[in-house]
Amino acid sequence: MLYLELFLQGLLQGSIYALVAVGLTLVYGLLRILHVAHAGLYTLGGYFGVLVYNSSGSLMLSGIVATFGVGILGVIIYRLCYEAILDQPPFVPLIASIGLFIAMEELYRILFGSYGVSYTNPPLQQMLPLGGLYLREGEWVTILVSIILIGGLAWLSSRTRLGLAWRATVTDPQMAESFGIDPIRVRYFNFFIGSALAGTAGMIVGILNNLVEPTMGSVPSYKALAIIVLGGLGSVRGTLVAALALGVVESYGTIYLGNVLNRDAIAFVFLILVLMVRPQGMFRGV
Amino acid sequence: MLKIEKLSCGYGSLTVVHELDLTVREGSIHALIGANGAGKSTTLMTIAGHVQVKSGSIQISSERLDQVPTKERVRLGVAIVPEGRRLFADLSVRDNLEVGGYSQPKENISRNLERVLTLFPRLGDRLKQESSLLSGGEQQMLAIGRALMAEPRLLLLDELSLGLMPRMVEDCYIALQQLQREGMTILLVEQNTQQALSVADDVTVLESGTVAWRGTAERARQDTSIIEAYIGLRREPKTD
Amino acid sequence: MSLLDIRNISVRFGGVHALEEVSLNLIQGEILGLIGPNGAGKTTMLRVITGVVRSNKGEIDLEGELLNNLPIHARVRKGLGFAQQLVRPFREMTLVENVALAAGAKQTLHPWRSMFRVERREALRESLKWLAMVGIEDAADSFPNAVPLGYLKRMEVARVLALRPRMLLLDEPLAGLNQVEASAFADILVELNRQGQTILLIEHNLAEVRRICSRLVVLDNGRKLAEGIPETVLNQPSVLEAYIGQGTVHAEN
Amino acid sequence: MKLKIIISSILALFMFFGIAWADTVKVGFNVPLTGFAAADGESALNGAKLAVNQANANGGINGKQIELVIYDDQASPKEAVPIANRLIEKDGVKVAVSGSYSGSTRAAAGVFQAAGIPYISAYAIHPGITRAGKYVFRTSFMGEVQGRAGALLIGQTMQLKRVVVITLKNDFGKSLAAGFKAEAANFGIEIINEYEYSIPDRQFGPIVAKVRADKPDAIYASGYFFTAGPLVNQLRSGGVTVPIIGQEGYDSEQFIKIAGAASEGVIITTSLDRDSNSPETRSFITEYEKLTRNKVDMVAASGHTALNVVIAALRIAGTSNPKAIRNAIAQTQLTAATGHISFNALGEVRKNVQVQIVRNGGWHYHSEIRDQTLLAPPES
Amino acid sequence: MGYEISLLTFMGISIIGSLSLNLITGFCGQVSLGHVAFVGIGAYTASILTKADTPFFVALLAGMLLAGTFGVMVGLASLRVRHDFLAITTMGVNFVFLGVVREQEWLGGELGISSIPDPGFGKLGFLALVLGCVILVALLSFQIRRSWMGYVFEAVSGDEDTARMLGLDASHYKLIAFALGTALAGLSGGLYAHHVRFIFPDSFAFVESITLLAMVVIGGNGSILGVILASALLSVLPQWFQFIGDYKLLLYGSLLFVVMRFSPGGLAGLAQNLFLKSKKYFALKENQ
Repeated sequence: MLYLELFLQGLLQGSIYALVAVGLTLVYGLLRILHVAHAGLYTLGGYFGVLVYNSSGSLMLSGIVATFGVGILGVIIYRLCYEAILDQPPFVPLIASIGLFIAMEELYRILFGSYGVSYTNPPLQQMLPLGGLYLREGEWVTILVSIILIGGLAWLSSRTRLGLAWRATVTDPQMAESFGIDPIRVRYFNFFIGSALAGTAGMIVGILNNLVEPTMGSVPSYKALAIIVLGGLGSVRGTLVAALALGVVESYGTIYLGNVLNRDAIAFVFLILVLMVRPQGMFRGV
Repeated sequence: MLKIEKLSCGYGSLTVVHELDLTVREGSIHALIGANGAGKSTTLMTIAGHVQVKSGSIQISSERLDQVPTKERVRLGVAIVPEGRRLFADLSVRDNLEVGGYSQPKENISRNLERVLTLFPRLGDRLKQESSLLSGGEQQMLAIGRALMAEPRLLLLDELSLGLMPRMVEDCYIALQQLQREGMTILLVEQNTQQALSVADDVTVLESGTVAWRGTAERARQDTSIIEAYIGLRREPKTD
Repeated sequence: MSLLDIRNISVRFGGVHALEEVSLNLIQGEILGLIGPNGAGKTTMLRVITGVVRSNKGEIDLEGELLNNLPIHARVRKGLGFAQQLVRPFREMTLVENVALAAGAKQTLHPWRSMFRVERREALRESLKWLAMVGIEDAADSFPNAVPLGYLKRMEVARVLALRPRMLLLDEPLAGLNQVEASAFADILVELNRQGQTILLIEHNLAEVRRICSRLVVLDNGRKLAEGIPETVLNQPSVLEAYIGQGTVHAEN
Repeated sequence: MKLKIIISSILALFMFFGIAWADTVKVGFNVPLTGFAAADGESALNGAKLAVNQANANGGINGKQIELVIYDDQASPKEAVPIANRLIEKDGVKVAVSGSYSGSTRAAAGVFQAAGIPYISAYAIHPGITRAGKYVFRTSFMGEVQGRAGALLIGQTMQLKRVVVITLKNDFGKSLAAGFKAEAANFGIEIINEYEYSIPDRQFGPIVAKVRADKPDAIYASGYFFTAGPLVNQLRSGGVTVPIIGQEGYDSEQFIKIAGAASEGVIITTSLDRDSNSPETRSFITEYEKLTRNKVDMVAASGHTALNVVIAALRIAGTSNPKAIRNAIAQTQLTAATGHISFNALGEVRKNVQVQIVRNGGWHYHSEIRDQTLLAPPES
Repeated sequence: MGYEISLLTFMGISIIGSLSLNLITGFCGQVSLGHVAFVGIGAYTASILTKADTPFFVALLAGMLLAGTFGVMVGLASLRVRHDFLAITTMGVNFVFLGVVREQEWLGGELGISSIPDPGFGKLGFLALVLGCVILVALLSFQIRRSWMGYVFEAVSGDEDTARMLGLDASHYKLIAFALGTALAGLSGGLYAHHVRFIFPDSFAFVESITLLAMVVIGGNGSILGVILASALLSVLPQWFQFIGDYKLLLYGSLLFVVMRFSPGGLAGLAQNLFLKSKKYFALKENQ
């Protein structure tokens, strides 16, 4: 039972990683930018969630604001920050992104205070044991939301016109354009979806921890980079697998490896090992 | 149908095609041949909107194509089958075809799909397969099919026979002739000269980015030495 | 006398045979043309010789020494000079600096020692000479982005020449040049050859190939199709067919 | 030549910003106001400011007003060293307080010691700090001391025996755990398992699952309010109902906000007794809340206490001689907001440990640990 | 003077750190996001040795040696992975370094190493030593750049494959860049440890790597003077920004972003652009 529970906890953590990392991999797949500031959007999702909930009391409304608000902001960031430096060597957008991330964290601190913000009336905190598994409502919701969102993303990309346009543009932007697909719109869409996923993840984590801090994004920021590399930069499927696998490994690692290796180092040990064997990551393709 | 006047184009500071004049008659198959690096593919990609026009004009049915953004050219009836096919490798055969029909209203798609599958029945069995898993010939068929999904009036074909088994090439060419009979205009870049001449109505030979010879395919077929000269197999080119 | 002897090279990518049992040799002092239609395996052959691609089978023999397991730079040090099809100049360096990097091969042979070698004037002087030889000394101090393709192609050759290679391996040096430029360039190759440079030339421009090569090897579909002096080879029916088409003429149907 | 110009212009700039006011008694204060430790920095600074305001209202030091010279050190040793130098030279402070974390405090301590300027650490717990030398003091408990208090609390006061230890992997958590484990056996405690987490962790699902399986009598968990809040919340909602014992890192209203209902019944060892009747503590609590509109926390109380020690020493010394001030600090006998304080030979504080419990959404008195032999900090 | 001395000392240590990274990233084109790990290796090695009564300079040298050795190992990785993958691998190296150090009790674990012996030169003497090292490292940088080694680095940075085609042993040169760069990082680490006389894992956190890289790119990747200027500025920026108080890091982050967004060539690029523009302007005038 314990092993199963640890596994489930790992999947839980992994699904949050997945929500963040999928957005990052979408951005990388299309534009080859390592978008560190993505984690800043994740934190913003947390803030939107808690601030809207505390003032309105509606979980639905705060969810919508966290998802769509962050999504739109992601598009704006792309437009203002990245569009002009796409053809620079890769470290230029990377460092710009890191600078942006530091600035975002500080901006949150100045705007929302350094102590962090908690839900005045924390939602979804009740325990809901199901079949001997002890998870909070919030944790069940997390799993559910991840499945819905990632399933939705899969549906969107495989069953809709927009998704088709997106997949075509990722593989060959020039040819996609030849058949009438607007690559600029696809980029906006891409940033919107990726950022919205991060915003949702941020809000979920805000609820689970009942705490949204300015530095909330610091862990996912770099770990998500490791995940998308493990998944084979740009591969959504690979990213999902890598995120879930990492969640599970960390879950067991926390209990059984705690005094050998830091939890946050586990991802990178794996990363280095995998890259030495397979310099292109575990998976290729979309 | 397609009228190119004094077109110069190229990449960055490099001009590959110089002052090219080219007219493709409505409903004809026009072959563009010449040695490697003569500017054939560049011309095609310029028409499709992927290479920068430096001067001159491209008109399609008296509309200035070169002033239309790339993504909208397909709506004016231009579709390309590029060199190396450039399929969307991770997408299924069906999805590739659907991208081809992206510019079309929904109701046309199933009709066009049917048309493509009639033309290339082999694709029908493979609709769900990833396109990268197809054989070379099937990939070429898919590339043509993808372009047909856009209901083009002008089909641009680049190096159709490259790397294909003769049998497959033949199948593709038979399909082209079928398309021509249905009224399509085709501009063809081909290094398999004989093959191209066998189906073309008109021929333009490019050399170093300019027109070296132009005439009917009929003439070129009667005297293969014309073409051979231009790709260097004969010592003295016959003058026209 | 055979300088480079290539025996039974086979290369497979996935399941595709890019080259199958191809042998060819390069004789001291000749210009050997390696021709064939697109996709025949010419560039793959060149890549096998450079070491970018490893062959599945076969030997590359430089005067009795097997090169198969040497990395690229070591093959170059042995006297193989490569000019690539797509010109790849160092964009941050002027043309003469591009060439001087190669001209200073002696200075860069031992990486650690190169830290203490500063003198570049000699190499630059020599490089100017090479640039003059290919006729672009006027652009010596220009950056690659500021000169036309023809210049870059010639710079590429000058850069290889600066290595003072025992043989020159050129991949489509004439592609992208207009007829006048191409002729001029071919003349440079002839001149080099006259001075004793052995050259392996991969080229599509058959007119020039016919004009300057002393011998031709024709590849088609990864196999050797023909070999011999240009006039004979280019009139061979199988070669004509390879170039013009498989004789499947539909003209009259 | 260029370099000279650069250097001299840089120097000029520093001097410009280093202009000093006369006629006040200056106390240096390095504190993290930006970056990851900014929250604690803010509390510490408010506590310190309050102490200064109170003292100034009471006539300052022999009629001179006290001025707090504040620099942001981002909790980074790299920033702290120049700041220490700047405080000593540019600002000419004769005594300084650290409102910062261990890294920066430890680094600055060396500078102050070398300059012979007394320096008090308000709440940094690194054991090496006071070992920098005789001029360095600490008004908060060392990690080990508090860990030992935790063992007494669980094993003796609460009579719980089977304990799971959850340790925050940093200097704070590690030294707490060391102190706790050293004394555990003496109080009949059996440590059935130990887990570690690092400071950015907020999700403890795996640990919770394992702890539930361990079925302990009590949990001794180190952390700060921002890690302990989620931890306690997740333990409780994960079905773990046994007592949770924490330490001063929890000691903030923020902890109760984050953990919500789950915080009820959590017990901690700390420095501040909110239910204390001592006038020093009462006035601190009311005035702090008036000043900041925030509830008091341990860090604020520590900042306040450290400043009060300095102020008291300045009054006793009556001079600006650092050596005299140092000796006055060493002799301190003071009742501060955190209780009665004196220092041992190493400069470590001697005071009672307060035990607080969360009841009805607030921190309240639980008990007090007075065992001075157990609580004796190291003398060297 | 102590304040200025300590600031200048830090400035010098930063300059050594960023120049060492500049060798790898600026000269040889291999982006490293984990450079501070090697600073850390140097710092830990030197500290442990001086605490065990090893003479200061021997300890410093040993720190360089060990950092360089690990550097070569990462350099070997760079032969296998390139570009973005290399950047993230080196980032991983930083995290793994921290993860390992945090768990090693003999390295002080979370508590780090305190009471590192004073090398005994006095503040001014130590500053002189640091500045001496800065000058040496700068001279070495200049020497490398003007030598054939720098020439090859430039080629490898521009187009590794073509460099090989010119008979240049790109792998060997890359390893040298890593070896030199990381050994000098070790030097800056050893100096840092004996200046602050206290080190712990957080001193070598990932953000410090970013700071180093920021110094290199803001200075203008590869430009020695630019990098020196940028690291001098950035290392004292937090001190200068004291008066901006709350907005310090915000400004710092924004600065990083703005420089990359609007002048990807960094300060050197900016200067060069201005220079080129003025040159063009004058050329135009001449032609008229």
